[in-house]
Amino acid sequence: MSDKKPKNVFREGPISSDFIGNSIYKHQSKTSIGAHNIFLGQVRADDIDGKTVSAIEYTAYEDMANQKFHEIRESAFDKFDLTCMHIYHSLGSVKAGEICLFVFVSSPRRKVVFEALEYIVEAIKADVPVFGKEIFEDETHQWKVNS
Amino acid sequence: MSDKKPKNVFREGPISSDFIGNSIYKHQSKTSIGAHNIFLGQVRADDIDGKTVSAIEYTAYEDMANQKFHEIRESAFDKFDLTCMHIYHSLGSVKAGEICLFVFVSSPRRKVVFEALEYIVEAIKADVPVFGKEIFEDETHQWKVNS
Amino acid sequence: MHIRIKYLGQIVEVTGKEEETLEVAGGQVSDLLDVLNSKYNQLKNKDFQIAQNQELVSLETELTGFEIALLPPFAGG
Amino acid sequence: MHIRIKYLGQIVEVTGKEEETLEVAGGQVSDLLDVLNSKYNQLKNKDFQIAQNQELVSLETELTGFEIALLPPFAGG
Repeated sequence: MSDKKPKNVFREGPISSDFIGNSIYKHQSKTSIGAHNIFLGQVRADDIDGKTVSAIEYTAYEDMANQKFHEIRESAFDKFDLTCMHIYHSLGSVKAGEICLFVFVSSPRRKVVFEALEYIVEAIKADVPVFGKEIFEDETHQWKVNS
Repeated sequence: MSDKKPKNVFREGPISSDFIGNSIYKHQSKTSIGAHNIFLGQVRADDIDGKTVSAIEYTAYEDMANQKFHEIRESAFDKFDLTCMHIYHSLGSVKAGEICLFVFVSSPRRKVVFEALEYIVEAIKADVPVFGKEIFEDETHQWKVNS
Repeated sequence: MHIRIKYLGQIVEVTGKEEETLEVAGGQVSDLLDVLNSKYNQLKNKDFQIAQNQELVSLETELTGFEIALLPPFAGG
Repeated sequence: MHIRIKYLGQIVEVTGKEEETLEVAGGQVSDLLDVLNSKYNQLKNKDFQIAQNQELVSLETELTGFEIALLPPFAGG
């Protein structure tokens, strides 16, 4: 859809609240923006058959994943009147309570950001080859599947 | 809908990116949360008949506004499976590029946060008696009306 | 009946004050509005809703006292 | 034809490796899958999609070489 080279969406380890705050700060010079919408995926300490998830270890088929993120990005810019869009996803270990996905969209108008953000997050969940190993406190694991 | 006392949603001046980052950080101890969704309203430097908006001065009918925010909050908790919800709105002067509204919802599951956030933001725009005076660079003004 | 009247947003530009207290005989919200319209002749050109004791009311609502507010179009967020 | 095969996520637990290169005669994706199923007998119990050169393909797709990846269910976000 575009000959621009895909960016690398992946970050090693969790995405910090400082990084998110700073990303918001950097948008304050863009004075055509009226509405931001941010989605954050956080690792849940799910209880599964009496064992508690302590972390998720993320891996990805990286080149294809970055290509898919790129296609999602281009498609969202085509569909919605967005001023900017940023996507970051963790690789490696992310502990329960930490953030593994950060999607940030901005537009002059609010209706646009609601539609765009949900579209992007659902596409990421469905189309991007990222894999998650849920590590329990006793160091056993199971593989996460998106619902 | 509840006999809990309304909180004061208002903050004097803009809402800083540090405040938002810190608010995200504080949710990392809530490990039942899987999804956060954040809406930020930012003052646009709109161009109106050749004049540019440099700031909005917000006033409110404060007691009624806090009561309305409280009703919106209670109604959202009734409708949606939310773990937490926070709303902050500026009073006084907020310059173009600065943030005047911060709405933050969290839930175990993502579908819930998308629906809840849009519901809350639309209710705030429609039901809360907040008034905005758009100040132009030449110090003339006009009154903002939500669309 | 004492009624405290609050003027918000651009209504303040018409009344020149943020609040005042009026003594009225009672009746409906429309009766109070008649008083205000004759006091502030630019008021009839303004778009506003009326709240009584912090709930929106119609012109036919009975005045119950305490607090009336004139609320121009909302602009939150 | 040289084909580089990448194993992702839980598929690595079946193959014991993240990638390898195989020499195949060509044919369809299903022909390659037959080879893999006989080499890794737990593979048939696993749920996965197949990508060729980073695009999802069906079993009937012709092998074109370069890179095949076995992708278990996605879990991003």
